[in-house]
Amino acid sequence: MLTAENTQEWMNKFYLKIEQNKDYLSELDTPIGDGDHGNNMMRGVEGVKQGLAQLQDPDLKTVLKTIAMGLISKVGGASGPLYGTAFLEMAKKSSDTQDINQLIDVALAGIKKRGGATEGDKTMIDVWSPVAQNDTITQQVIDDAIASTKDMLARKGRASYLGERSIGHLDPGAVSSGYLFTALLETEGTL
Amino acid sequence: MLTAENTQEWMNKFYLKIEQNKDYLSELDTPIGDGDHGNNMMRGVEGVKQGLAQLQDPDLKTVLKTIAMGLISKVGGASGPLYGTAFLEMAKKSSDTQDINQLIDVALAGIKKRGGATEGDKTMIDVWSPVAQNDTITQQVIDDAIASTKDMLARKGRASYLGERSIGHLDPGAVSSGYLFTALLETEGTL
Amino acid sequence: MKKLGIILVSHVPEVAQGLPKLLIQAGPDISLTDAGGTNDNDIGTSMEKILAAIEENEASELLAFYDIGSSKMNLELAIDMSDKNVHLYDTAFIEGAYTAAALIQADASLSEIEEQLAPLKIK
Amino acid sequence: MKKLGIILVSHVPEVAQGLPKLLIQAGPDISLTDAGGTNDNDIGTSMEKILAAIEENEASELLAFYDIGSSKMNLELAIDMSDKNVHLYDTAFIEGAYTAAALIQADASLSEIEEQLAPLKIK
Ligand SMILES: Nc1ncnc2c1ncn2[C@@H]1O[C@H](COP(=O)(O)OP(=O)(O)O)[C@@H](O)[C@H]1O
Ligand SMILES: Nc1ncnc2c1ncn2[C@@H]1O[C@H](COP(=O)(O)OP(=O)(O)O)[C@@H](O)[C@H]1O
Ligand SMILES: [Mg+2]
Ligand SMILES: [Mg+2]
Ligand SMILES: [Mg+2]
Ligand SMILES: [Mg+2]
Repeated sequence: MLTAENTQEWMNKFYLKIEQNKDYLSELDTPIGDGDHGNNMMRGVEGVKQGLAQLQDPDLKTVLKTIAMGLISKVGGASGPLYGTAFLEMAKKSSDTQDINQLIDVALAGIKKRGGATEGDKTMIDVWSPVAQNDTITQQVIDDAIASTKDMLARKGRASYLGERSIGHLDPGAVSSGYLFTALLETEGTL
Repeated sequence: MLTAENTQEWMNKFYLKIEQNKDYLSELDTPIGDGDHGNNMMRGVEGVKQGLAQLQDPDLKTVLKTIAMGLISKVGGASGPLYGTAFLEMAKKSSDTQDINQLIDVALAGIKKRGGATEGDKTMIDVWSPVAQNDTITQQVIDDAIASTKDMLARKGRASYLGERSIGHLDPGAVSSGYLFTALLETEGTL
Repeated sequence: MKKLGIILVSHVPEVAQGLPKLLIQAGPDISLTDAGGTNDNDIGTSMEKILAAIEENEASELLAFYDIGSSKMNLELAIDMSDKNVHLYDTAFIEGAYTAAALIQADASLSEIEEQLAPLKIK
Repeated sequence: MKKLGIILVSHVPEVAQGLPKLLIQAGPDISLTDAGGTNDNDIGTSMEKILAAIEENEASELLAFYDIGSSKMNLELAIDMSDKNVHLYDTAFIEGAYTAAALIQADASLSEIEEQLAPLKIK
């Protein structure tokens, strides 16, 4: 169950993973994109950190909205409005429920609507969707989902310009989404 | 019959007509284009004048080529490469013949090739083509040709972006081509 | 000033700022606003810049054009946050925007414009 | 440096100069040259500038992209005057050039690239 407190802890852990893997994310974005995903996400989690630091005893909805706005205004690439929409949808839904599975469901729906992509298009959706479908999120589910993007042909995002040549590479947004969910797994009380 | 001398005189007369009608040509280019045809042509004939002034006792081919290069490098709009190609083709053909009708024929073919337009597309071709078809060029032929562009729907050039809305306006390049042929009519010995 | 305005969104600040110079020739009476690059003026797009371009535009009904895919998502977010009526087109960026400018200037209706934009849809 | 280069022709100097900043992200190893505006840097195109962009390009086989119709004619004149092998595409300008950059960087063949460019043809 998400609370204002554990969600902030979740974001701290996500921040550290992005910081540690920034270069790897940009490397993944090089052959099938523009090589900036690591820098984009780093700016994004920096924005989230700054936004959250300014809140005084916030409720969950405010925390989720602040995360969304930090990502939307700092990332600068496609992943900004996508992750941002995911957290905006969670914020809206958080009035009804704090259940993580239900919140991930609405987040996934938001990502799909925002980017017009679906499962199998070689995007972050290919991690969000298996995570949403499994009642219990495990590292195995996350890792398998990330790995599944390797053989996919990209139909959305910059990698889609490469057509067949996009096959054989992991999707960078799938990998960063994997860090988000691993950070969630590592945050006590969220699941 | 074109000669080095009367071709230069022709260009002097063309210069004066463009100078006098610069604003009118730009006005014609305003509702169905970008409003620069008069300025473009003025820069073009200025370039031609400067180029010709530098020649010492040139032959016809050199005169025609110099006209072409002046137009190509100074006009800056679609009419530059089109008029330029017309005079380049005349220059090439002038080794075989100095007959104005034959030279206009190759010029017209060059304009068609360069711009991919044909009769009825509401371009300068709709003046060049009737002039080429008539054995004797008269002011009546020229004026009727210009007027015929009014009711045409543009299929090439900037006016084509307007679709149906291009109907009801004279084509600016047709009007400037009219000046070119009127100047020719007024140049003794060319016909 | 025409009833319909245009907003231009590019990943590159120079492209967004330069394009109005072409469009203004065909549409001198159109309100044209642009958003280019990230908040730091790097290559990318910024929802805030796009929202500002929507709000600054003097027209209340806008036609929006963008360069590559990711600009679209920030555009949609900005559209969601604005009260203005913004129509988003998946056409060739420059060519679509030029066509719209020429037609708005000639007082074409939105449906006439959309008809001419249809063959330019490539995204 | 890749075997295939790209040349970009726009009516607007800022657009021609800005676009390589987007393409270089997808194709850092591609020789990109551009020609924007008239000889006086007004809105329009210049055959001389285009010819210079062709000659300056480090690749011997080039893919050329342009914004609106009249640039094409100056491009063709310049191509006629150069010894280089230049392929001219009637695609959406920015989107076509971006696609080509991504594919050249990935070592796609010219025919593969042309296959991906085909649906972007709008002129
Ligand atoms: N339309 C889309 N739907 C879902 N995810 C997308 C879409 N477009 C891109 N992405 C995700 O965004 C990632 C790229 O993000 P990033 O590099 O930050 O943005 P950009 O491509 O603008 O440089 C991709 O790896 C992919 O996972
Ligand atoms: N493809 C073409 N074929 C023949 N003539 C053309 C073509 N495109 C444009 N024109 C002619 O050029 C004229 C416009 O010239 P100008 O205003 O100098 O160029 P631009 O349209 O680039 O501003 C048109 O009125 C038309 O006669
Ligand atoms: Mg990227
Ligand atoms: Mg990017
Ligand atoms: Mg013009
Ligand atoms: Mg012009």
